[in-house]
Amino acid sequence: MNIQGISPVAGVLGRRGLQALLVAALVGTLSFFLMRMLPGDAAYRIAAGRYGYDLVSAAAAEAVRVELGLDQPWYLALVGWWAQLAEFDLGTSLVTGHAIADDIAHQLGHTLLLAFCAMALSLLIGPALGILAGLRPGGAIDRITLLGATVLRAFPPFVLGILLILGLSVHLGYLPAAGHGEATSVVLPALTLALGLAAGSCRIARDAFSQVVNSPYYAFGRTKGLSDRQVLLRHGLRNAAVPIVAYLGMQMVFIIEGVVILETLFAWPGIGHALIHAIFWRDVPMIQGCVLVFALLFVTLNTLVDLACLALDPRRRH
Amino acid sequence: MRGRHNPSRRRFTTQLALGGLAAGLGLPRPVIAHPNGDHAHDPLPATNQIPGVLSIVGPWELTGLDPSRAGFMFSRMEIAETLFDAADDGSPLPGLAARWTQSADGREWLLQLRPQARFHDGSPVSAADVVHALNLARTKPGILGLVPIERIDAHQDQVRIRLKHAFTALPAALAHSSTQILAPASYDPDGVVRGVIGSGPFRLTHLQPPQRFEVERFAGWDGPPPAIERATYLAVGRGETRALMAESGQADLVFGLDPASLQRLQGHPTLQVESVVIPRTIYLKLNAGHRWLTDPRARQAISLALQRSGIAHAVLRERSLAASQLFPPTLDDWHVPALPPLHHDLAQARQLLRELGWHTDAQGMLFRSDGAQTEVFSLNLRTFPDRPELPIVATAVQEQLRQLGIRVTVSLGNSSDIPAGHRDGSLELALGARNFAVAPDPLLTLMQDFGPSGGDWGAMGWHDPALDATLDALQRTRDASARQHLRTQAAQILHQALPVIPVAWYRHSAALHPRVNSAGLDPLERSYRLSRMQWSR
Amino acid sequence: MNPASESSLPAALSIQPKPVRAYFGSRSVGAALLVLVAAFALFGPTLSGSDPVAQDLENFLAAPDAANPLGTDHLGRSMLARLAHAAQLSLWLALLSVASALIPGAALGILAAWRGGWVERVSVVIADSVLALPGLLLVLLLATFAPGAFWPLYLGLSLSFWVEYFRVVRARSHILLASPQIESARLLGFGPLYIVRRHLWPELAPMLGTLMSFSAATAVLAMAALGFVGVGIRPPTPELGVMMIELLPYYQEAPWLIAAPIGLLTLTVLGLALVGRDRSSMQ
Amino acid sequence: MSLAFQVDELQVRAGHNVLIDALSLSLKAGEALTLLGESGAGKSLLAQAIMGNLPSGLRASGQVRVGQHTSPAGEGAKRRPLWGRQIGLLPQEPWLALDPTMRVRDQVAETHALVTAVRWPEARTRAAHDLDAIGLAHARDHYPHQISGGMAQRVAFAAVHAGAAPLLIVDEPTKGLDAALRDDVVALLQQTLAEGGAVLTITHDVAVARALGGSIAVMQQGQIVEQGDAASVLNAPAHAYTRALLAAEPARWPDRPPTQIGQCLIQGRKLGKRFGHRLLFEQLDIHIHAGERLAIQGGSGSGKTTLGNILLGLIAPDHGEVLRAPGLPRQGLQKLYQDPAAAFAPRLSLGQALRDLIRLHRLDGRELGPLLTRLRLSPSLLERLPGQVSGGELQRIALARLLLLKPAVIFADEPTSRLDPLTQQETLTLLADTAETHGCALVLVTHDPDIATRLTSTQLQMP
Repeated sequence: MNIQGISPVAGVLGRRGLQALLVAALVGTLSFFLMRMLPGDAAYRIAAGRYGYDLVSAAAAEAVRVELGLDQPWYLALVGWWAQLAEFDLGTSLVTGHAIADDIAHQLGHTLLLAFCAMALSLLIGPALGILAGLRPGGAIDRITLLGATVLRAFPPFVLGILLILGLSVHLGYLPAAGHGEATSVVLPALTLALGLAAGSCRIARDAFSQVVNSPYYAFGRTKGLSDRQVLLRHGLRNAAVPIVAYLGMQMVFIIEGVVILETLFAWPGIGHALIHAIFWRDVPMIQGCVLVFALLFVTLNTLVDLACLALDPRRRH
Repeated sequence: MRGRHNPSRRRFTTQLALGGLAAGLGLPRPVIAHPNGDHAHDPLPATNQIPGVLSIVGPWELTGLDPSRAGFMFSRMEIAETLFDAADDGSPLPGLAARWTQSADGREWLLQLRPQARFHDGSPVSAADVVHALNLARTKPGILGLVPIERIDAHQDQVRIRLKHAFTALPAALAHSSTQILAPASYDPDGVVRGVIGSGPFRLTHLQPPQRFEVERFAGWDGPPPAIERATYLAVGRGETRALMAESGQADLVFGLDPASLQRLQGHPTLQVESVVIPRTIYLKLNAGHRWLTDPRARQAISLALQRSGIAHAVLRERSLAASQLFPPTLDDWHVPALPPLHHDLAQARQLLRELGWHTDAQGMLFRSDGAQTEVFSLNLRTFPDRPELPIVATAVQEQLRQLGIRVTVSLGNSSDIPAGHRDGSLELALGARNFAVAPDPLLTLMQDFGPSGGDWGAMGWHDPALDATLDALQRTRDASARQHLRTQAAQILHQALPVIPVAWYRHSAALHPRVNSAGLDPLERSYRLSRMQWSR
Repeated sequence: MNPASESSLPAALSIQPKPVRAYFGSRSVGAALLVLVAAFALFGPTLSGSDPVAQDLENFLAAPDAANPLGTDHLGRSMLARLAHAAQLSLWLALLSVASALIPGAALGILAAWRGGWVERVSVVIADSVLALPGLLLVLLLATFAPGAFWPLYLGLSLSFWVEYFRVVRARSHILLASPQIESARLLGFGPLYIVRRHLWPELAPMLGTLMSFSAATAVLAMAALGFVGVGIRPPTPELGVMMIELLPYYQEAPWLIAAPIGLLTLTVLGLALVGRDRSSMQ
Repeated sequence: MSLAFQVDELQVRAGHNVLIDALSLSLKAGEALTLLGESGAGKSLLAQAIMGNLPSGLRASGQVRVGQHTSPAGEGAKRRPLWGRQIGLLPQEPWLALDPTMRVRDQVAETHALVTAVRWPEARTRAAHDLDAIGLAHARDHYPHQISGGMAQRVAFAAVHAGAAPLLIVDEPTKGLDAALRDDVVALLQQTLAEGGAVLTITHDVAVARALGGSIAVMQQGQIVEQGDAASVLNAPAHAYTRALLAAEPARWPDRPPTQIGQCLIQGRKLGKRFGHRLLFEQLDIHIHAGERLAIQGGSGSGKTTLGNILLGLIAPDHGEVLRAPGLPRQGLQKLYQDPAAAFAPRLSLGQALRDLIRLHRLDGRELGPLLTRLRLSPSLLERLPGQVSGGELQRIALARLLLLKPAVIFADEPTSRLDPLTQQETLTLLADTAETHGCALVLVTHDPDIATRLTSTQLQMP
C-alpha cells in the first residue's frame, strides 16, 4: 500500500539495523582506544584480576603479557579487533579468560528477566493509574498520582532500591534483599525499576487518556449511542495506547540505565553487574561486549516498540 | 518459610512499611515492638531461606577455576584440600598429608597421604595425583615460586619433595590455596582446570561464575560427616548490600562487612557478629627511592603525622586496632611488645622535615628551595576500594599529611595499580592491607615483600642486608629459640627503618544468622569452617 | 484545524478542566526549590565557614549543633560545608553539560533542518548512532578512560544530551520552516538571522527550556548514580552520590547524615522536574 | 405528523452570563429546521444543550422533548439513553470525529451492532451496504487518514444514520468543505428528510438553509431574532441581521467593474507538477498582468496553492518555467494566507512585526497610520499578539503588512475560508479595493465559484 514501495516494517527494520551497525562501530572504536589508552600496565591489571592482588607480581604479569599478546604493535591489534567484531567474536575476558560471548549469553538471560519483569510490573501499575487519573482530570486520583509520580521521579533509583530493601526485606522480611537463585529474588529489583518507570508512564497515560477522552472521536462514539464502557474499550484504550507504547521507547533508556545501577545494588548477575565489574577491572573486551550487547538490546527493544506502534497506529503505516 | 511469620508482625505491617521508608530517609525508626528500647530492633524477619541450606555471602567473586585464581574460595568452602593445614597460630597441621618426615639436612620431605582420602569423583587420592597437581601449580604464579624446589615426585605411595636448600616454611607454602590438590580429571590435557574435583568434605554441585556456587556434603569424605548438608556461596560486590542481606536474615553467614555496618549489626538483638583480629595490617607503602623519602627521617616524619588512634577509632571503630608496630599481637611470634609504639607527634615530625630542609609556606604547606628552583612537597597516594575501609583511611591519611604540610592526591584505582607502580617506579605512596598469613607462615610473605629487590606489596627502593640475612637464616634454622630471636630482629629492623608505615591492624568479621552455631572464625581466613558448623535447632 | 477560533463560548468563559498543576503551583514551587538549592550551593560554603575536607576524627558522626548545623560525617568533617560543595559541584556539572549540549545541538538542529541534503543526512546518522547508546553507558565507557575524573562525566553527558536537542530542534524547525509564518517572513524579505531570532527561537525556547531542566536533572542524577557505583568523582571531593554511599552504613547511627544528601538531591531534581513539567506531556 | 422535537424556554447560563435565552423551537418528523447565525451566536451550544452534554460550568433550564421523551433541559443525563437511538448527531469536522485507529467499516458497523443490537457479522454486512450506498465501496477497509474530508463526512453520516434515530442534529456540516462537497452533504440530509427523519441543522451557510427548505430560525447573540418557513425568511427577511447575512452570500455580491490591465508581470509556461504519483497539472500556461484580478478555482487538493507557490517562486515546477517581468523586485510578490494566525510569529506583537518590516526595508513608518485607517483597523490592535485579535482583523493586518511593501502582485490563498460570511465579505471587499487603489494584481485562490465570479475578472479553473 505504501507509495514508495518500501513497506513500513522494512523501513523500521532498515533504519534500526543501520543504527545497530553504527553503534557497534562506535562502541568498537571507543573500546579499542580505551584498550590502547589504559593508564598503567594492562598486564598488571589483568594479573591482579586473575590471581588476586595478594599474588600479583612481575612474574604473573609477564605471564599474562605473553599469553595475551599485549606486546604486539597497535595496527595489528586494530585489524584484529575489527576482524573479531565483524565475526561477532567478542573475544575473551582479560580477567577470567572466559569467552565473553558465553559469559554474556548467560548474563543476558538475567538482565532480560529483570527488564521484562520491571516492564510488566510498570505496565500493570502505570497505565492503570494513569487511566484512572485521566478519566477524571483534576480528581483525587489524578492529584495523588501526580504528586507520587513527581516525587518518585526525583528519587534516584538506587535510593529507592535501598528504601525498598529496608522496608520490604529488612523490616518485613517479605522478600530477599538481594542476590538471585530464588524465584522471589527478582521482585525487589524489578519493583524498584518498575516504580520509576510507572511514574513516567502513569503521567503519559493520564495525558494520553484525557486527550482521547476529550477528542472529537471519543465524543462521537458517545453521541453515536455507545455506552461509556463500550466507548472506552473500542475507542479509548487503543488510541491511548499509541502514545503510551511510543513512550515505552523513551523508557528503554531508563530501563537500560536502571539495570546497570540496580544490578550492582541487588547483586543481580546480569550484564549491568558485569559491566560495572569490567569497568572496575578495566576488562576492555568485557566492557566492549557488555556495552555492545546493551546497545543492541536497546536498539532491538526500540525496534519492537516501533513495530508495536505500527501495529497500533495505522497512520504510521502509510 | 511463610509459616514462621511472627503473628504479631502483621499488625505492625503498615507501621513498619512507613518505618522502612523513614529509616531509609534517615529518619529515626519508630519504636514499635520495644516500648522501652532506645535502640529498637525488630527480631530477624522470617525470610525465604531454604531450610537445610546454609547460605554464605561474601565479597569475593570466582574469577576462574584454577587454584591460583580462585583456589582460596574452594579452600574456604572446603571443596579442595592442601597437603598441609594450619592451626590458628599458623603452625602446621596435617591436611591431605597425614604424616611427614624431613631429612636431616632439611632438603628432602616425604609426605604420607591420608589412606582413605577420595576425590569427589570417587577415585582415591594417590601420590601421583598430588605430584601432577603440584607440578602444574609450579608453572603458575603463586607461592610455590618462593620455595627452592628441586623436584617433586611420587615415592611409592608417598610424595617426595626435594629442595635446593633447607626451607622451614615448606608446610606453610603447601598449605596455601594455590597448592590445592585436584583430581587429574579436573584438568584438560593442557593443564587447564575444567572442573573442580577436590577431596574435601564438600563437593561442588553447581557453579555459576562469577557469583554463585553450591556445594553439598561429600559422602565419601573420610572424616566425621559435617552437620551442614548443603551450602551456597554468593558473591555480592557492595558492602551495604551484604549488610542488608545479613540484616534481613536472608544469609546465614556474611563476610566482608564494613566497620560501620558491623557497628550497626552488633546492636542487632538476634544476629550474632563474630570477629577476630587477623594478621593483616593496613600500611602505607612508600617509595624509599624517591628523593624526598630516602632519608629515614622523612618516613619517620610521615609516620609521626599519622593519628593512628583517631583512624582506628573513627574508621575502624575500635581504638585498639591502631597499629603500634607492623605485626599485630595475634602474630604471637612476630609481635614484639617491647618495641616503642608508633605514635603521633606533629611537632617532632615538622622538626624532622626542617632538618631535611623543608619550610612551611603561608598555607602551612611544605616547600624546599634548592637555589634556583622551589619544589612543593606533594605526593600521590594510590589505593583501591576492594576493601571498603581503605578509601576512607586514605582520605584520613590525606588530611593528616596535609596537617603536616604534605599535599597528597589520592588515586582510587585498581588494586593492581600498586604492583604496577612498584614495578615501573612511578609509585610514590600506596595504602594497602597485607595479609602476613597468606601462607600460614609470615616468613613467606616477608620474603616476598622485603627481599633484596623489595616486593610488590612491600618495600620499594629500600633494602637492608641485615634483614636479608635474618630472613635467610630463618628459612634454614629449625631451632625454636634461635628462630624467635631472628623474628624479633626482623621486626626491629622493619620498625626502625619503616620501609612501610603501619597504620592499623585488621579485624575480620562476619554476621551469623541465629539458626547456625558457628565454629569460630578462622584468623588465617583459610576456611569458613563449614564442616564444623551446626544447626541451632 | 483551530477549534478555539470557532468556539461558541466567549473566550473568558472557556470551560476546561482545571489544569492539575494549578494545585501545586508547580513552576513557581520548582523555581523556588532551585533558587534555594542554588543559594545553598553558592553561599553555603561561606556561611558554614568550615573546610569541607578538614577532619576531626575525635568528633565523628556528631549530631547537629551550633558549630556544625548538619552534624559531622564519619571523618568528623562538617556536613554543611560538604553538602554545599557537593551541591555546587552537581549544579556546575548540570549547567555545564546542558549548556555545552544545548548550543551545538540546537545550532546543528537548525542547520540540518535549514540546509537539508547531506548536512542533514550526516548529522542524522551521527545522532542516530549516539542515540543507540543510552547516555549512562556512554558516560561509563568514557569514565573508564579516567576513573574519578570530572571530564568523562561532563563529556559523556554532553555527548548524550546534544542528540536530544538536535532531534527536537530539527523536527520542530522542519515544521516551522515549512510554516506560513516563515514563508511569509521570507517573502517579506527577512534574512536567516531575523527568522531564527523572531520565528524559530521564540517557538523553540520554551521546549528547550523544558528539555534543559530535564537534562539537568538527568545530569545530577547520573553523577550521583556513578558515584554510587564507584565510577564517579573520587573522594574526598564532596559529591552527593559518593556521600550517600559513604554515609549509608550509618543510617541507623546517624540518620540525619544520609538524609542530607538524599534530601538535597531529591529537592534539586524535584525542582528541575517541576520547572520543566509544564510541557512534559508534549514529548 | 408527529412532533419530533421541541424545546421550550431554553436558557443556558455560565454563572450570571446568559448565553442562550428563552429559546423555543419545534420540529415535526420529516421536516427540516435550519438555525442560521454567526459564530459565537450560541448555535453549537444549543446542540449540546439539546443532547444534554453541555461543558461543565454551564447550566441549562427549560424543557427538551425528543420524540415521546420530555425532560428538563438541565438534566442532560436523562437524555443520554436517547443518543444514537432517538437523536443522531452529525459531528462538526467529521475527519476529526472518526477514530483514527479503526477502519471505517467498523466505525459504521459498531452503530449497527451496539446501538441497534444487530449481531456483529450482520452489522458488518450492513455497514458494507451502507458504505456502498454512499459511493464508498472502495474505501470500506480504509482508515480515516486515507480518505478525504468529503468521504469522512459521508462515513460519519453513515455511522449516525445506522442508528436510525428519528431526529438528526447536524452541526456546521459544511465547515471546511468546498462547494461540491457541500452539495453532497445537503443531498444526504435531503435523503434523511425523504426517509421521514427530522433534521435540525446548525449552520452559517445560507446555501445549505436554502437547499434544505423547511423552516429557518436566525440566531444572534443567543436569541432567535427571526423564525419562519424557509421561503419567506430567505426571500423576505424581516430582521436587519438576517438581511445582512443574506447579503453576505457571495452570490448576492455586486459585480466589480473590470480594471485597467498593464504589462505582463509573471508568465508561467508549460508548467507541470506531480505530488507523489498524483499529477496535479501539466502543460499549464498562465499570465498575470499588472492590475489584473485573477481567480484560481478548483476543488480541494487540485493544486491551487501549489500553482500559486510556483508562481511566487517558493517551489520549483517539475516542468516548464516561470518568467518574471524585468525590474520586478523580489518583494514585489506577496502572499496572503488561509490562516492568518499561522502567518505571524505567535510570540511577537503585531506592532513589533510591522516595525521590524519597516526598519528592514527602510520604509516610511508614517504610511502605516493611513493604511490602517483604510483597512478599518484600530492602531491599538498592534499592541496585541496575533492570537489576541479576531481572524478578520488579523487577515486585514496581514494585508496591511503586505501593502507596506507596495507589492505588484498579491497572491491570496483562500484568505477568508475560515471567516464567517459577514466578515468574509468585508475582508474580501477591502482586499479587492486596496489592491485596486494600490494598483497591484490580485490572484485569488478560492473554491467558491460565486466569489470568483463576483470579485475577479479572469478565472482559471484547475483540472
